[in-house]
Amino acid sequence: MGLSLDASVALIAIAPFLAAILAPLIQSLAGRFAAWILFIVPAGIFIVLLGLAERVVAGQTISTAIGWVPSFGLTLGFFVDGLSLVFALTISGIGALIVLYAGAYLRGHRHLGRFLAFLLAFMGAMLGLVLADNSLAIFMFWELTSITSYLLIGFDAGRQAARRAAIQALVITNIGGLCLLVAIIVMQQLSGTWLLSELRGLEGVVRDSAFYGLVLTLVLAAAFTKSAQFPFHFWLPNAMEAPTPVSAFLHSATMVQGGVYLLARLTPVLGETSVWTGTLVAFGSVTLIWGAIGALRQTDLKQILAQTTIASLGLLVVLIGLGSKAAIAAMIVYFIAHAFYKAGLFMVVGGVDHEAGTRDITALGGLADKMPVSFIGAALGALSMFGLPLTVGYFAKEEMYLAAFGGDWLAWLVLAVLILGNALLAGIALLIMIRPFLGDALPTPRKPHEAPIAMLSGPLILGGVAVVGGLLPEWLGHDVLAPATLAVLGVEAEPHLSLSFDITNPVLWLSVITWGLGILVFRQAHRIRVLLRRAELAIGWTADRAFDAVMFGLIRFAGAVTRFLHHGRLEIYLFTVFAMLGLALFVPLSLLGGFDWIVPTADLGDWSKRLVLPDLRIYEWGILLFVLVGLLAVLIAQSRLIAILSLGIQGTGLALIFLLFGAPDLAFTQLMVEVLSVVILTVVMTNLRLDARDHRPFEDWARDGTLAVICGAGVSHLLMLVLTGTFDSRLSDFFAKTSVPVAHGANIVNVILVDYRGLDTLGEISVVMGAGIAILALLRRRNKPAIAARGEP
Amino acid sequence: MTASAFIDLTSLIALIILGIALLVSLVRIVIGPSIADRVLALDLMTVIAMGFIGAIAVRTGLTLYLDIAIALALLGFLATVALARYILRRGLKVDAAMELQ
Amino acid sequence: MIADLALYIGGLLLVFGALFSLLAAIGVLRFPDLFTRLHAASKAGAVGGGMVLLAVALISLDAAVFLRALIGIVFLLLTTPVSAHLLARASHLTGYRVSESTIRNDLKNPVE
Amino acid sequence: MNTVIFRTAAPLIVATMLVFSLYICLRGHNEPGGGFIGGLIAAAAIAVFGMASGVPAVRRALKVDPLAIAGFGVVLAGASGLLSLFTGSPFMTSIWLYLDLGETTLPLSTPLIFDLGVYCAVFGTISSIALALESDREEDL
Amino acid sequence: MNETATLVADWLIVLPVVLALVGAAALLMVRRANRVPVIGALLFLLGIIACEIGLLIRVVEEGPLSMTMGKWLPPFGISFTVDLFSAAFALAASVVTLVVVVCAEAGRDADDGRDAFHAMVLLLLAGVTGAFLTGDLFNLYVWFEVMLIASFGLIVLGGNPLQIDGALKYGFLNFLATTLFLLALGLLYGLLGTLNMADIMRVAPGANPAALTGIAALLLLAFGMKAAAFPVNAWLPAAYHTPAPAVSALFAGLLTKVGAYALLRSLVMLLPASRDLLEPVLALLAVATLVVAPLGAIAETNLRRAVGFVVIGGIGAILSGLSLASATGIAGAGIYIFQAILSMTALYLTVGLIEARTGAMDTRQMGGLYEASAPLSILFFVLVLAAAGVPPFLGFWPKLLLLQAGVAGSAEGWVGGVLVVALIVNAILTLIAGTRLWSHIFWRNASDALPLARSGRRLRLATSAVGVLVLAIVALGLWPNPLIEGGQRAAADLLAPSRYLEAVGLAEVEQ
Amino acid sequence: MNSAFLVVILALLWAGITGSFSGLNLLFGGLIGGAALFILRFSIEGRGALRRAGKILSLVALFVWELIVSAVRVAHLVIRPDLKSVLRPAIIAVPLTVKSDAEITLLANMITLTPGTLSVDVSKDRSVLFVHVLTLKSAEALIADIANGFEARIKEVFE
Amino acid sequence: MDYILAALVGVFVALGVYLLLSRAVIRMLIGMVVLGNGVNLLIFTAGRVTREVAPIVPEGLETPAGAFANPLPQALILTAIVIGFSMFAFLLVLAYRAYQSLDADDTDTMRLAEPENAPQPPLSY
Ligand code: NA
Ligand code: NA
Repeated sequence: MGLSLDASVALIAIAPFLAAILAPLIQSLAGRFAAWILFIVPAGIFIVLLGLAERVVAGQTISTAIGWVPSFGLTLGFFVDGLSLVFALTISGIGALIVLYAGAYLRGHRHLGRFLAFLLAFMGAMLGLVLADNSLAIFMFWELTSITSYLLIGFDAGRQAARRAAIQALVITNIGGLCLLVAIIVMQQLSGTWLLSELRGLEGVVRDSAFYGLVLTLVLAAAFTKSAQFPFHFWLPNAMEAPTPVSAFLHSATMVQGGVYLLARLTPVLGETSVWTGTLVAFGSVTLIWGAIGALRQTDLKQILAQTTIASLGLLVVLIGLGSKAAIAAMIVYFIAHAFYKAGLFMVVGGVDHEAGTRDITALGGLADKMPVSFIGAALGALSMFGLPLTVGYFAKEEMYLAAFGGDWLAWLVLAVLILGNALLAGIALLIMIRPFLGDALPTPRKPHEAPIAMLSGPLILGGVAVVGGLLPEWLGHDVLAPATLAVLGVEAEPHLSLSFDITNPVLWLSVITWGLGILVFRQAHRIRVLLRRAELAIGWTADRAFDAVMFGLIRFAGAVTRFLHHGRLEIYLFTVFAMLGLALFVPLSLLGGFDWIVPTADLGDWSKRLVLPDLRIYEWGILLFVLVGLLAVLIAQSRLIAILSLGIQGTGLALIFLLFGAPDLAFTQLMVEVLSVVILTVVMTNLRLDARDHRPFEDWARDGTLAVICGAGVSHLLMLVLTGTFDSRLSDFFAKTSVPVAHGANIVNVILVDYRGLDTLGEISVVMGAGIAILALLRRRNKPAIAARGEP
Repeated sequence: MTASAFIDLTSLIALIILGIALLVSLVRIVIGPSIADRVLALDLMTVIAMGFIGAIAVRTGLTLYLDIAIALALLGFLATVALARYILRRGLKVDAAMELQ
Repeated sequence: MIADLALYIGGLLLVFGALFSLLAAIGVLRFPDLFTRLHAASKAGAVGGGMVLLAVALISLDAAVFLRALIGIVFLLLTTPVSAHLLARASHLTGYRVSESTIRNDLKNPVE
Repeated sequence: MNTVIFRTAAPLIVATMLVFSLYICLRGHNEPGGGFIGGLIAAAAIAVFGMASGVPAVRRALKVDPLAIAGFGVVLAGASGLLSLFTGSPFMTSIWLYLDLGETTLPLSTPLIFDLGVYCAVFGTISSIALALESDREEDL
Repeated sequence: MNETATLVADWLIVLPVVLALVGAAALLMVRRANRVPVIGALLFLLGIIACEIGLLIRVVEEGPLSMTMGKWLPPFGISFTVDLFSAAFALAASVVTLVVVVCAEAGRDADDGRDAFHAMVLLLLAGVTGAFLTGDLFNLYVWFEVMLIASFGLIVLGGNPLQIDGALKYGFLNFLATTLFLLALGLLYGLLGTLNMADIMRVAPGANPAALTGIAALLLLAFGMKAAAFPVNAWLPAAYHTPAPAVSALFAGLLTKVGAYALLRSLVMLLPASRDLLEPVLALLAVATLVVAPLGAIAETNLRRAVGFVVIGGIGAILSGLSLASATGIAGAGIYIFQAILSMTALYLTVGLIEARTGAMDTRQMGGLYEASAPLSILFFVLVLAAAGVPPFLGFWPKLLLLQAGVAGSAEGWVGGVLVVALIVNAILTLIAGTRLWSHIFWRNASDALPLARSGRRLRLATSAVGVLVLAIVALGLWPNPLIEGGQRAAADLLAPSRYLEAVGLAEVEQ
Repeated sequence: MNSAFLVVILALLWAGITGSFSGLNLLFGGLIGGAALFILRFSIEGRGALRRAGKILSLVALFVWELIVSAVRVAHLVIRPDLKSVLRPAIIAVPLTVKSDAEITLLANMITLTPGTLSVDVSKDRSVLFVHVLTLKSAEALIADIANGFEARIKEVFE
Repeated sequence: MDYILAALVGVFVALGVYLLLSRAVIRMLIGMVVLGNGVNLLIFTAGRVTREVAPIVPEGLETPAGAFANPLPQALILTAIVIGFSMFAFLLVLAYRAYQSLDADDTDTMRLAEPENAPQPPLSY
């Protein structure tokens, strides 16, 4: 291909998002051709990526980086190796088909443009996720896939089920995402790099650290939530609320594979330990069986597919956990096989739903006559899923049995689980292929006819590729599996896929057993379903319902907490503040020895001299008494006017104190303000009848009084503690020295106000002015209905 | 007795007398019984406080305190006017009854 | 010498002013009803306050201070009767009951 | 407060208060007082005036919206600080001019302008509040 | 006297505040003139923004700058001292104010002119800017009060009973907070004898550590109240939903951030030793705020109240940076303040637009906006994600820094690890709250009882103004490098304030 | 004419309180006084200028004397132990012959500040002044006292 | 002497706090004023008190003759008083309007913005 690397990066990184932004516009301009126009973007990306394939197959890794956030070492770039290329090709290839499919599926929908925008944005994010080397960038794309998925699941937002599924998916995957972020940060701090390629090279830096357990837990939490591993699997079936193109693209082929990709990517960093293998195999196995059984329980075709997706994801995790060359190769080939057949099957199911009006497998039959092309698509996919030779699915099964074959009893157990899982999936594949299409035709809500070409091209192409892949085992092994396995494990591996059936190979017989069991499952599907439904009723509890319980519990809890804390009662808010004040005044000081000075010691004995009766003059005592009487009168005042007058008294007393201790300006102002306060209070009181009495019951009285005394004593004490120190009078000395000669004012206080600290005064008069405006605003208009009033019912 | 000693003495006496006067008028403020009585006592109190400031001015020799005294008289008048209006509008009795409770 | 005289007079005025103020306060405490108390407050109070101001003026021996004190006194004389009148009137209008010892009351019916 | 005694005495009282307020404002730089107290006393005068003669009479007499006076005060104070921009010194650096007028020199300075600004701000605001409260009451009656 | 001549360019330090103050006063004078106030306000704001851009450029190039009023050498006069944080915050504040003024025009009647709305907005900005720029602790108190009184005026505009009730709680609690600040200030002055921040830094290490820490605790309480930290944040949910939406927006963007900034300045720069002693307390406050606040957002059915809790949650993030106090943590806290100024304002403005369209404030009565209005959907969605710290929106970057700091700090004690957990829990809860709101307001079908109002010309103007702001937020989120680098430099200056001391001119005294 | 007079008074007052009788200060005082009067321009009556300084002075002298007497008398009364029995309070309606606002106000204020009397209110038609008396001897004597004393002097001054 | 004032500060603060904790708005407002006065006295005391000598340079002198009261706290308090007064005036008028429009002066009954029977959050998606 002729594109330079940087141009390729730019195209892949920017084009999907640009297309997403423009999609609504294109839709409104081009109408039904919008999808065809937008198809160019993923198709182009696919071709560009194919152009890189040659070098990757040759064993190279292609990387480039454009600086983005240098302060984090965050780059916008590209790291293409076998693994990421497989994923990226799958994403863009299926993405292109999905865009076409969606255009037909939602034809005439007024928000088709919006839908395509989300879809393309998702694709961009997904490509970013698999192509980025910088772990922060991976996280960002990871989160972006969650967000776009949220918007897509909730696309049909009028229904509560869709909204619920969307929130559920987002919450679950976001929790995982945040775990991933913390893990990434820890890994960065352990290794000093954000780049996974470098991290993979730093053998053991994470694995041998004390944080390995933490990082592993966090990464697994991320991967398991994203890839719907048990017990986080329940969001995936619900995500089927999304329109079918979304299910086909996100919830089978791409997004849910993000966790698998992450685990594969981090295998060299975190893998190859017994914890890793044990955890992955255990969770994967349970997920595999759980998903497969879940699928058998369903009658809705989409739900069946969703549950099998869970099973397949479990299978992939088991394979990553096994971690051998064969297992990784099996993982890659199974990933490809699954992506192709599952996307195709989803598209077919969407077509059936679209044309027949139902997806209930028990209500469908004999559609092959009316929808022959759809049937071919379904058959291609289902046979690959069944694992028939000549399809990619066959090799997937072969490789995984090979990987698990032989070893200790645990390995045999894993093998048994794999066989059981594959058998169940094979049975379900037959179910999907045969039940709706063959047998007697059943009446359906709509009169079925063949789906449009745009909806058929996907299944056919994907099914075709599955078969082509199945016919070209050499190519598959050499050009796809080898580079991918190299990318994961960092060692050369050349899986030998072949179509030569060697009946001495036990693996072949394992396949045969799988098929046989699969046919058995298909035959007994109805009975199994009835049995499972009974069991479900008996248990009466699912993780899905638990989610509701947790969410509603959280909401109720939040409501209770909020109502408890924000009750609207000012006096309690104030009590809280003063309680904090009491704590602030006593706790730090008592911890730091702030009360020591009170205890007489040899070197701190000075205090007792200072506490003997101070040398106050008689009239000073009188003023103190005056102030105290005023304060007492304020406290016990039984009428509003006495309270006001008492307020004036204590203020006047304070002014006299200021006057006695050399602060005439202060006294002056205090007096004026005090009198004016009384005046304003009086004027206001003239207009209303307020009760100034204290209605507090005794308990409140005692409680508030105690707190008040604590606060008062605390402030007094802290002030005294401050007073024990010597005072630094630099500032005042400077003012005294310069007031007359430099500032030309004899009244130092006034000079401070208008010159040394004039800015304070400027602010102060602004406050005065502001008070004027505010009071005018209060008095000017009354009871003008505002929107706020309508808020409360 | 020198003039300044005399001034010292008289100002001290004046301060003490005025201090007592302040407290006496405080009693009327506290016991009421009607608002008007309290207001009247407060009005007197501002005048006494004015005298107090004057006495301090004499005692400290800072005659500029005089202005504070005058300003106090000015605003004291305003306060009395406002309180008189309060009485005019709110009456004496309701409040008096409340106080008896 | 004259300066000293002014100081002595000032000192005396100060004490007398203070005394008048105290007497005004006592009057306000002892008189039986609002109107009688107003007599004490307005007369003794004004004179007491005025005397102190005059004392300050005399002791300062400064024409500017003297004039200022005079302003203060004038203001006091201007406002004292007005506030007494306002208080008396407001009380009367809102139904103040005069002391039982009042021998004649031409203002029987409140104006409102 | 419709009483002839108060109404008639009020102008004298108010005039005295206004003159006194300005005096307090202007000599604050050397003795207790200053713009704030001056403005407060002036506003008190306006309040007395309002109580004696009613709010409409005061508004008519003032001509200017009192809040605008307050705004003017802040502008004046701010502008006095901005003047030092022209002397190449920081904000609020004082500038002193001594006008020689025969027997006396009249000191003009930015702090003086500043204090006048304070006076206006306080006067305007407090008057505005007083008048607003006063007229609010009248509506209630 | 400082005899060196002052560059005219130095006036950039003080001009934003002076222009805002004088502008407020001038607009008050002309408040009755038709349309003059709004045009005047816009002109003043543009002038202020121009000054602040110039100032920011100078600070980036030259480091912290200082101007001491009246040529009175520090610590004697009042200094304005600007570092990267203060310059950036001040700029952000005036930018959002400009947007708010434009948006407010959509919701104002002709007869609203006389209430001096624009004067109050400028006064608020003056207070906020002054608080950001000043280098003097008492002066900071004054600016707090300027801000407070302006907010009083704004919160009661309209005067309906709901507002009066909210304003009462807002008023008492906030005035109490500034009074406590004053209390602490008095004690600090008694202990150290100085008010200049740079001078305090020099003198504080020699003071009685117990008294100093007691004072620091008081400052923490006072500023914590201002910043709406748990458990003294009750005033915010009680009041933010009552005024006009534009006013709510202004409050959300500015008020709490100034409190948080003051915490940063006072505890980290001025009294670092006391901060170290108070670290467990700070961490506990941060954790509680982070966890409790989004619960409110989940529980609340009043949209603006719910968003108010989101604002509080952001304060928790800032507090966690304070309690980590590494360069990374401080940078995270600072950048969070910056982004919160922008995005919280935008969020509240969007909420205002939503209210205008739906005619309701109760989320239970809303619905259908996803169908009806793509612009509003985008604005709200982006802003909620920004608030929840989802990448690549602006809110992500400071959270990333904070998490980094937390992970790094977890090696030294329990604080780091606990904060990381709390930050994660906060992100999840905020996301749940945000998606619930989104679900109820946008996704759900419109209720028949309250049909959506048509979008008029003025509403569209307001939407575009918010759109421009959100575009800026998105752009900054996509290209955050200058912000992060600036934040890291500013944090370094805050932790090792030699450049700050040098700018004030008190550095050489130390040696 | 009246206003000009008041401006001069206020200017002198200004000079007095500022303590400088320089021409400039007087001018400034005049400006301030003028400004104050401008604010009060609607409230000052146009008629009844104070003309005869002598009469004013004698009125002032009378007033000051009466004031001091009054204060002493009240003071004496206050400290009497048999206060209750000495008091003979009464409110007397005193018919007014002066008519202008200024005259009524001046009279009422003077009555308040002088011995034993206190103006409570003026009737709505301004014909009666209600005076509170501390120790009433005879209502007629009181009415005559007021009419021949202050009221007559005030009329002279205002003629 | 300063210790007596420090104790007095405590009394002011305690009373202010106590009043602020009552439910009657007008008492709370008075509490706010008392608390503010206490804080002002605290600043005054913290700047160390001296008796009677005002920080005013006597005429004809360049600097104060002897010891003088610390002027800086005075200026600070002046600013604080003015600001406190402005806030007080606003809050008072606010209380007045609250009384008019909410018909209540008790914080217990002022719960419009945060109503007592606030709706429970809906348990839906
Ligand atoms: Na009197
Ligand atoms: Na002053």
